Amino acid sequence: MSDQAIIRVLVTTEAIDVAVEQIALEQGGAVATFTGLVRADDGVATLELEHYPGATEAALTRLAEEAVERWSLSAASIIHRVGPMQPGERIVFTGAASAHRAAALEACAFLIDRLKTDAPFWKREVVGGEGRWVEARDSDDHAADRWR
Amino acid sequence: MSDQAIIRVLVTTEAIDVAVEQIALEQGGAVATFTGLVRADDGVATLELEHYPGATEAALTRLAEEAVERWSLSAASIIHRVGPMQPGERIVFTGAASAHRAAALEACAFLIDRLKTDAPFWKREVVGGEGRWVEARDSDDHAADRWR
Amino acid sequence: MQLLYFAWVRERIGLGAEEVDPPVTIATVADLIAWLSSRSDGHAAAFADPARLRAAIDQAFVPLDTSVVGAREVAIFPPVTGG
Amino acid sequence: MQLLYFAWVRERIGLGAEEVDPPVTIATVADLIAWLSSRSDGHAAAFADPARLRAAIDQAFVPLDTSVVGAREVAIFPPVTGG
Repeated sequence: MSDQAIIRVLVTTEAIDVAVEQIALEQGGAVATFTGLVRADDGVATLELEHYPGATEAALTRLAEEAVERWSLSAASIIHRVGPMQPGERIVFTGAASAHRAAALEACAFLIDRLKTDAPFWKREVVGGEGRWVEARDSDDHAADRWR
Repeated sequence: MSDQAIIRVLVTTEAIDVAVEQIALEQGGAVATFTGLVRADDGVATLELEHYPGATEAALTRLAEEAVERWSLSAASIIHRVGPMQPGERIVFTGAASAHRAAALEACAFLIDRLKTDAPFWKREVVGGEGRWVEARDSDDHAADRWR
Repeated sequence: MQLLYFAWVRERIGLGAEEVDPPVTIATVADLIAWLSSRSDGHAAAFADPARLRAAIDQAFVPLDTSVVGAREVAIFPPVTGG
Repeated sequence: MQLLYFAWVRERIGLGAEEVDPPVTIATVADLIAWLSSRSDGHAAAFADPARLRAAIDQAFVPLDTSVVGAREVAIFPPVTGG
């Protein structure tokens, strides 16, 4: 199915609509999705996402194409929110569809693990009126490495 | 968080609404979902799902509780459609929410793998006017065994 | 003892449920299946190959060599195919 | 050569982008970073610890020892933290 795979990549300041994204993915017998939410803990009032326009979309498209190729997916989606957002809002959505559930589940995990290290986004938290840039985590490198 | 984990188990003849299920799961920073669809291939016109009332709900609840315990989930959902359905419709939805993405992704895979072998559902396909019961697959036993 | 049948077991027998009172010599699910086979041609057809059958006692999945002594509800069915 | 800065690199320099014409002795991204450090206190602060910096040439991630010869766009930024 990878010849006609549907790849959907979007970097947006708008809220992520999971119902729309789910329907876009329903191309195979098995659909797996991952959604990351802004944590409400640690007193974070606002999260701001900066990105590298142009390079971001290219990186996400390459990642989706790699997943489609590796797991013969029928569809792959990566949606990433940018700009200011509030606790509980959706930051990121990844999804994969395949004829087989193991392929969909693995590809979905691959997309979110690799996105964390391979796509140019930067998080800035506003806590008590003070902004601070979020530090990258070694655990994200390790999670991404298991797919290499 | 497992003390206050939200467990949602539903066996229903109604269509599965993934937007409703997603929102019910959005209790942690990370939400993973799996959706199984009726295959449109092989000339299947209708799929009928029979189940063992009472025992089904108990089996699904035990499975969700096991996932919550094992991955310290903040929420776990298993929704299974029964009765007649058409190609493209959603048969099953599993979801897991956690503070950590690896836990949510693994628990979601666990729920669908174990559901395939541990819950009393039986599929009957109608092809060219003829009904036939779907045979269980060894690959499902193997997928479920990796969690034991 | 309440018996429940599902999927092609139910279809071959022509019943979803029946009440039976097995003799005291019936110790396990496998014994029960062998004893039920003589009740009708449908039972015989449904239970011809016990390797293709699975069971639950009082709604918990069990191997066929499990004791049925004291069981209130025994369900007999093919391997499950949900999800 | 077009330079782009993101996150705290951008904030410390006080610019998101600038056009520069480095001397021919500047061979790699690391050389470019060292050379840029003398442009202002902000540049010096942003580039004080190259181990904390990452780069892209013409929108592709590269190690800091990559050649910048012929590059049109070089971006310098902290490790990414999306998702």
